[in-house]
Amino acid sequence: MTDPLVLCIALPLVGAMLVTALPRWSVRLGIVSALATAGAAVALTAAVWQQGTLHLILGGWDAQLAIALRADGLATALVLMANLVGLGISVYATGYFHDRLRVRSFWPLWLLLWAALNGLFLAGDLFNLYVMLELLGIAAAALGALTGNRDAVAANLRYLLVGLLGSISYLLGVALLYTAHGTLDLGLLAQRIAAAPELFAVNAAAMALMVAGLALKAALFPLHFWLPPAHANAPAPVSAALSALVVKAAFYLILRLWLDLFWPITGMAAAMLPALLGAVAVLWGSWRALRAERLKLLAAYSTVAQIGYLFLFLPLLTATPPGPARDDLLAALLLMAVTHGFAKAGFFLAAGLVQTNAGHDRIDDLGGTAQRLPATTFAIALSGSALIGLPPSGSFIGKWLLMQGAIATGQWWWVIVVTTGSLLASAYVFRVLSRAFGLEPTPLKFITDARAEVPALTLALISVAVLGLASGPLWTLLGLSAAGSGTGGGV
Amino acid sequence: MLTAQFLYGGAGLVLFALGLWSFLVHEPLLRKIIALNITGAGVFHVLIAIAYRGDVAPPDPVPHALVLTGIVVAVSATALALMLGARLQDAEEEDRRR
Amino acid sequence: MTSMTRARRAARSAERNRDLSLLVAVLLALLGAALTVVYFMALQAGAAPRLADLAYERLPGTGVQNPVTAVLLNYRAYDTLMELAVLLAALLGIWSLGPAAPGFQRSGAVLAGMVSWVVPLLIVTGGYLLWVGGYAPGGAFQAGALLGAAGVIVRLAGDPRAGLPGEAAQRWLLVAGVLVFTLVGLGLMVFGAGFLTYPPKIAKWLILAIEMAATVAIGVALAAAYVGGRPPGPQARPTAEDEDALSATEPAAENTPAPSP
Amino acid sequence: MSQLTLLIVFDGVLLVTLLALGFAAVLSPEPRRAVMLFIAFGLWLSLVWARLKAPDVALAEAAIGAGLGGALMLAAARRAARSSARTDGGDET
Repeated sequence: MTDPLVLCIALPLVGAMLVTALPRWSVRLGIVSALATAGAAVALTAAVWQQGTLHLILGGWDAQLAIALRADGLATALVLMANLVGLGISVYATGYFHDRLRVRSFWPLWLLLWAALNGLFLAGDLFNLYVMLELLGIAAAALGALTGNRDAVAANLRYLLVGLLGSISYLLGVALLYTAHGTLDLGLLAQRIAAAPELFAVNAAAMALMVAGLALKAALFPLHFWLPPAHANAPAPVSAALSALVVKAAFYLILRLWLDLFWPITGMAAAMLPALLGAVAVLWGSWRALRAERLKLLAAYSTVAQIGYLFLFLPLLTATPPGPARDDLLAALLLMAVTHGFAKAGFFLAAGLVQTNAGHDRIDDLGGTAQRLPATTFAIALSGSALIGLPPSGSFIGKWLLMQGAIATGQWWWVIVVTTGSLLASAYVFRVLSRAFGLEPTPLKFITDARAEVPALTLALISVAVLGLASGPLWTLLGLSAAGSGTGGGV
Repeated sequence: MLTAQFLYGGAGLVLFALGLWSFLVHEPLLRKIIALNITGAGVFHVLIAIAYRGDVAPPDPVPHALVLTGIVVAVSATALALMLGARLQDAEEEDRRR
Repeated sequence: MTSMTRARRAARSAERNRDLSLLVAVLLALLGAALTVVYFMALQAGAAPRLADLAYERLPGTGVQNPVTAVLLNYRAYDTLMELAVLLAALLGIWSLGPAAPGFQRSGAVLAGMVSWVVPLLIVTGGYLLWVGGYAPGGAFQAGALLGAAGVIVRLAGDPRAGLPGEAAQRWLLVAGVLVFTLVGLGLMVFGAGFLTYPPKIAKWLILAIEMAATVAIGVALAAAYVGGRPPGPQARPTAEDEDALSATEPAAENTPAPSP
Repeated sequence: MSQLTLLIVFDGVLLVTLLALGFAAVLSPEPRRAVMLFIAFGLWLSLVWARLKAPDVALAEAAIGAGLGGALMLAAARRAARSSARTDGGDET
């Protein structure tokens, strides 16, 4: 018997070990591990699709004593996104790194990061989540510093320290919850929190500590200060992983805690604070992206803004009673997170290509890029339109439902934030494109590098076309998870 | 509840706040790292305190195991942060010499 | 002149910093007080035995008698597996920064003399702790830490590699912990028991095997982290050069082409 | 009763010393001294944990937290001292 739930974590882990032990074959072993891991993620998705939420208690002990893994629709959708993006990044990385030291350092750390991501999405235990957060943070900081230049090392050292602070804060929250409720299992804890309204102060304090620590890792304004330099200075495939996946993992955990664990104690006031910060993040991040001088810095600030959108959903989810309207909101949230994952990864990979070919990524000097790198420019345009939220993209539907929910719950002011953010986003994307299409005298020389261009283009295409035109399955995946835990119905 | 649990756990919370303060106000990397380690030690101390169940009952082994895990994680992070700091220092010296 | 203004500016910023740090201190004191109140309430919530009773109740089926080892390597073995991965990730991060900087002077005779008996003692104690961890305080982490400490002492005594083997062998030793752990887990899953679900009959031996691999991995990782960079490979850097790098300690930086007056 | 008082005094001394070492380590601006105090703090912490019947953790904290963590920090402090001496020398020329 093999369980895709376990394989999603164990395969990249074994891959990381083999790559570490046999550095000479790191690229070949690395790409095999990437394929195997992505395969496990697809198998997991298929299993959740057919059977609903999967739940596994490791070690065969009582649920309290052991660690549980679980995959519901939300987790599975994110695992699938992370693993497809991960596969794209892996293919891209085979051609990106040339220095032997970099190649040998990248693959094991990247596979460890991947294992941590899958582990985090699938974990059902608060302390196990802490370990995953630490693995994620350490591997991410090490990868970000891989270029070895001063700015990258400084930025990622700061990222590491900030991340550690965040996880310590999270751990204190876990300690408080264990003190009061005597369990670390997410499911059991949810029941006990719901059953003990008299412990409101304890639960609220634990929640504040955990959410604050995670908001630091998710770069919620004003705790985003570490993100732009860390993401802009990392090697392109690493930037893609950090911006598209790692930050999202921290947000996912906030959402998980908010919806599953602390639902009974979160009122409108509690949801308003992160949403207000998210709104500022949307405006501030988009504005800074517009003003950025470098392409990768622009993408990093755009991540700050895009994470902000996700926090806007919290008060809407709080105000909407359970039912189809709330399901739509949840699906929209997921759609925006997943779309951003694909789009930002595609954007960063394309930006990396521009950088390696031009020797720089200064936006004002991008003239002629469209002529030299047509496919890459197309990838930037596609992912850019997904970042804006133009029609066929997944984020168009997401934003649409977000605004619909805002109006339905009488919180019309978020509509202004979303519209302004989208306008700013179109401004920064078009700024890049207008420079890239600039009609400067350029030597007409096509550069094609399939290994690098195909992943960038594919990820960008998924964000625009696949997720927008065929977003139905996402609803089914989420619906299935609801049916699995509630009425127990099938397809 | 035991008085010892409250006293020792309270000391852990003091250490948490102390480390947090030092992390926020002190600039040098080594001081920040010491601060983080003390913050972490504070949280570990809370866990060890709640595991203690008096002289008769044996202590709860689960928090003990969590703290053991946490100690190894903390030392790993410390090692990486220190080496990144050393690398940064080298790079800065190189820049200055140029 | 410049030093004067610099000093004045430093004094002013120090003053500002003092105000700020005082403000932060007050805020954090409030946070600490609030947390203490909350902690008091949490203690009174009456979750008293928490997992303790259950952990002791299930102990006979775990294959070990030390409850902490039972939690680490059986109930919550998955945490421990990932924690070994954390240690490895940190070390790989250190290695990615480049080769270790030589910068250690040869130790005096006292330390060298000490090494000859402290290091074997540490290794033997480590082995003892590993064995005893099944039923008494001790286990893979403590044993691994002692091995790491032995490496630190060897490094302090002047061995640039801290007594570790060459890079290729070191890599295998480093991954041993996670690899054995995961493969045991996957093996159990393939044979139908479930990932990291030890059949009680062989639990003791599986745990011991995992612990042995983990001890080696932890010891090597900690010692290698202290070395602080990729090990100087035998072919990359001949021994004679090694010796040179080692004897040129402090003034090494001044040797680089810098315009000397 | 007197035994209880004694125990409380004992606990009090343990905790006050622990906190004092923590404060001293955090407040010391000189790197090497701060690290030394941090190591002392870690060793004392392991003593406190032994008192709380956590010998496994105490052993690990003494060996890993205070021991190896301290050794790593000492090396960093030494490096910092060496580098600041070097840059001071550079300023004079």
